Amino acid sequence: MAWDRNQMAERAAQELQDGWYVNLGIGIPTLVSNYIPEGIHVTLQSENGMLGMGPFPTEDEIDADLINAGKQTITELPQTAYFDSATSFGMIRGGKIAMAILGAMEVAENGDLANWMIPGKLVKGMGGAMDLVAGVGRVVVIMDHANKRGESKLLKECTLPLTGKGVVDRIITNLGVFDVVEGGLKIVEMAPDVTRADIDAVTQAKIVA
Amino acid sequence: MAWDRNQMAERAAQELQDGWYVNLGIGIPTLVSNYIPEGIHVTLQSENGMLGMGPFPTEDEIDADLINAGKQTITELPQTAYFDSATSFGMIRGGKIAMAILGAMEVAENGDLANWMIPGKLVKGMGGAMDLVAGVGRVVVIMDHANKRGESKLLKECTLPLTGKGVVDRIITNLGVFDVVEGGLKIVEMAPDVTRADIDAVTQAKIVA
Amino acid sequence: MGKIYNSAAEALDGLLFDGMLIAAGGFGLCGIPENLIAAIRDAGTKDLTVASNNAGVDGFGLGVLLESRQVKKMMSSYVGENDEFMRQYLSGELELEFNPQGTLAERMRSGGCGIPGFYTKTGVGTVIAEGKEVKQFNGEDYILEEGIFADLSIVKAWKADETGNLVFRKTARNFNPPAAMCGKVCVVEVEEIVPTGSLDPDLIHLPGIYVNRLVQGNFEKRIEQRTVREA
Amino acid sequence: MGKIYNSAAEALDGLLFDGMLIAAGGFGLCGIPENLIAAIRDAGTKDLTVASNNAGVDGFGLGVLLESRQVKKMMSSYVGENDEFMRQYLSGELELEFNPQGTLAERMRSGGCGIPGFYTKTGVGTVIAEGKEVKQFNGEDYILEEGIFADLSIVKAWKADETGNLVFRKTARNFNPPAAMCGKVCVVEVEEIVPTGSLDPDLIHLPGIYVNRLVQGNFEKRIEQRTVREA
Repeated sequence: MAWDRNQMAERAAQELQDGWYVNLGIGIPTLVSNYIPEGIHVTLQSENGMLGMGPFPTEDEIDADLINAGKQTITELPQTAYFDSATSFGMIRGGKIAMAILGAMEVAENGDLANWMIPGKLVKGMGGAMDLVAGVGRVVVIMDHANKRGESKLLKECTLPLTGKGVVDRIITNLGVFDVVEGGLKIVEMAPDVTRADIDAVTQAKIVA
Repeated sequence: MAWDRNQMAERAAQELQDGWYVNLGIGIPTLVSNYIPEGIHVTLQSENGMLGMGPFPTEDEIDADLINAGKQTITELPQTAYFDSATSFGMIRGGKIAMAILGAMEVAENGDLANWMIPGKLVKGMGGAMDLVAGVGRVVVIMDHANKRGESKLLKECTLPLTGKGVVDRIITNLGVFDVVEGGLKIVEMAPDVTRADIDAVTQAKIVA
Repeated sequence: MGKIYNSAAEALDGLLFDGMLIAAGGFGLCGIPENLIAAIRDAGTKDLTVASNNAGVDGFGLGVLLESRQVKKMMSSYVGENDEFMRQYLSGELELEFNPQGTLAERMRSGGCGIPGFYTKTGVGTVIAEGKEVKQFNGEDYILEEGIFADLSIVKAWKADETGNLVFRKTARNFNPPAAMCGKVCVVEVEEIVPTGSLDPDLIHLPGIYVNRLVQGNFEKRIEQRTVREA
Repeated sequence: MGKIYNSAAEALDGLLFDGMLIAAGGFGLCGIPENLIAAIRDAGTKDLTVASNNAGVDGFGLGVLLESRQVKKMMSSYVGENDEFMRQYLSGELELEFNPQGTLAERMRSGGCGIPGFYTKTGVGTVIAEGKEVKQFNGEDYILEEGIFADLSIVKAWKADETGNLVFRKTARNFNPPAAMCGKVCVVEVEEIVPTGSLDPDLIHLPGIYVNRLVQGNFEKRIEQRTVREA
C-alpha cells in the first residue's frame, strides 16, 4: 500500500539527525515537523531570516513581523535567532544547513531537479529554491511518484526548466525511497506491500539496484 | 612660516563637513579630532568595528574590549555602533565613509600613494590602508613636504611600493595644501609666509597652478 | 545633521527621477516600507526599476506602484501573489528579471560593500546562468553575479535613534539591511525614533552611516497568510 | 546535541591535524581565542597555516604558536608587534601572505557564505594584485580575491546560550564572526554560557548554526596600548 502524504512526511522525518539545522519546503515537507522522532532535536530554518521556527501562533500570538518563508504567521522558540536575508542565504550557500526537504515536479536519474516553473503556465519565481539546492548539505525530495495522468515524475531527463543540476540526494515518493547513485536511482526502501513491479510500472528513470 | 604638526592637523580639520563619517589614520591624522570646527559634527570610524569613536578613557574607564585601529584603549559615545570587520570594510569599500585622512611616505603627482612598506626595512603590513584608499569617498594625506634629508615626498612617481593607484585627492604638508588635478598638483593654499619659491625648492612633482 | 523628516514625501524630496533604480526592503508584506511606497506613488515617478524580493499584492505594498504603472521592471525572486503584476507581465508591459532569493540578497549586499561581482553555485546549469560568465574553482562551476548599485534604497526598520542607527524586529528584518546598503541614498521609515544614546551600541543591526534620511511612519502591517493553531 | 565542552583541549579533541588551515578571530590582542590558542600549543599540531588579522605579540596570542614553531604560514594584514614573528619571517622559516584587512575579512565571510571568489578595487595596481585576475566593471579595474575555506575556526565571544547563539562585546567582535563562518568546524570560547532562551532572538550576533563546539574560558585580556586621559 502506497504511503499517503502524512506517511511520506513521517518517513522523511527519519532522515533527520540530532543537532541538525534543516530547511523544510512548502507543502508536504512542512508536515515533516509533525513527525520528528523522540530524542532528535532539529532546528528549523526559515530562509526569510530565522533559525528556530516554532509552530503556528494562537490567535493571541499572531505577529505581522513574524512569518515564515511561505508568508504564514508563525512563532519563535527559546533558541530562536533572527538575521537578515543576506546572512540567511550566506548560511544556506555556505553549506551550514545540513539538509533541505523539498517538493518537486520532476527529478532526473542524475539528480537534476525541476520544481519552479512550467513553461506556458504562470511563472511565480524560484524564491529560495535554487539557493537551497545549490547550497545545503543534503537535498531530499518528497513528491508523488507519478503525476495525475499516471506519468512518472522520476525521469531519465527533466523536461521542465531546472532548479539545480545533479543536486538531489534522496527521493521519497508514495511508493518508496530512492537514492541518486552512479548510473541511476537505487531503491532504498519500498512502501508496505509495494512491489518492484509496481515501481517499474510508473518509473521512467533507470533503477540500478 | 611652515605649519607644525598641530597646525597641519588644524588645517586638515577644515576639510570636515557636518554629518560626515570619517576615518582618521594613525599619527598626525589622529590629532585632527582635536580641531574639529564649532558646529561641525563628524562621526569617526575605527575600522576594527566601530562608528562613533570617543576620546581616550580615564584610568577607571579602560576596557580591554574597546580599542581603536591603532590598538589604543578608547571610549564610546552616545551614537556609537559596533559591528564586525567584514561589515566595517564593507562600508569602507562601499564608499560610505566620506573621507579618510592618512599619513604617507610618498605621493605622486597622479595621486599614487605609498605609505605601507619600505623595501629592505621591516615590513609590518598594510593593515586597512589599501582598503581605505580604494574605498572611501575622498582621500586626504597629511605629511611633511620633504623627508629628513630634505628630499621631496611629492614625487613625479612613487619609488616605494604603492598603497593605491591614483587615490589621493588632496595633500596637506607643512608648506601648504595641494590638490591632485589633471597633469599634476595644484596649490590650493600656502602656509603663512611660505612662498612659491619655497615650495618649488622642495617639490619634485609637477605643480600645474 | 538633521536626518529626521516630517513625512515620507519630504524624506524623498529631490531624490526621485524617472527611470531610476530603487532597492526596497521587505519579504512578502513583512517589513516593507509602506509609507515610502505610498509617497512614491503620490510623486508619480515613472519607469522605475525596482529590486525587491517580491512585488507586493494587489492594492498593497509594491502592488500600488504596479497599479499606477510606475514600474518598468522588477528584479525579484517570487512574484506569485499579484494578479495585476501577472497581467502586465504576460502582456509585455512589465519586464521581469528573476533572481534566486539568496543571489538577490547577496547582490544587494555586494553593491553596498563595493563588490561589483561574485561567484556563486546558485543557478548553475539553469536558465539563471544564461549569458553569465562561468568560472571554475576547485573543479566546480560557478557563475558570476553582479552587485546591485541602486539610486535609492527604501527601507523599513522598527526603531531608529536620531543618528539613524537602526534596529529591526523579528523576520521583518529580511531584505532591509542589504537593501539599505546598496543605495546611493537610503531613506528609512521606522515605527519609533528614540533619543540618541538609548540604543545599546552592541545591539544595533545597521549603523546610521547607511541611513541618509529618516521618517516615522504609520503602519498597516497587513498579513498575507494568517495561520493559527488552537490555543 | 551537546555543544558544550569542559575545556579548550576537549573542545578541540579530534579536530587538529598537521598542515591544517585555521581561521582565528581577534584584532590585535582584542577578542582573541586565548584558551583555544593555548590548547593548540599544548596539542603540538604542526605546519599550521593561520588566517588571522594579526600574529599576536611575543608570548601572547598567536605569538605562542610562533614561539613553539607550530606555524608554517600566516595570512594577515599587519604583523608589526611581534619580534619572534619578524625573526622567523626574515630568516625564511615562516611564510607570510599579506592581505589587506578588508580583503581578509571579506575572504573569510565569502568562504563561509559559499562564495569562492569576489572582485574588489582594494589593492589594484599594487603588489597585492600580482598574479591575480583583473576584470573590468563599468570601465574600472577590479581584482579577484578568493574565499577562505578553513579546516577549523577558533573564535572568542562574550556570551553564548547552550545552542551556541553568540553575543560579542564592543570592538572584541571584529574578525570573530567572519572567522567563525569560514571553518568546516567552528570552536568558540566564551566568558559566560547562559541558558537557552535568555538571549533576545533579535539581538544575537551570530546564530548557533555556525558554532559546533563551545567552551567557557578564563581570560587574561591583555591590553596592547594603554592610552588614557586625565579624569
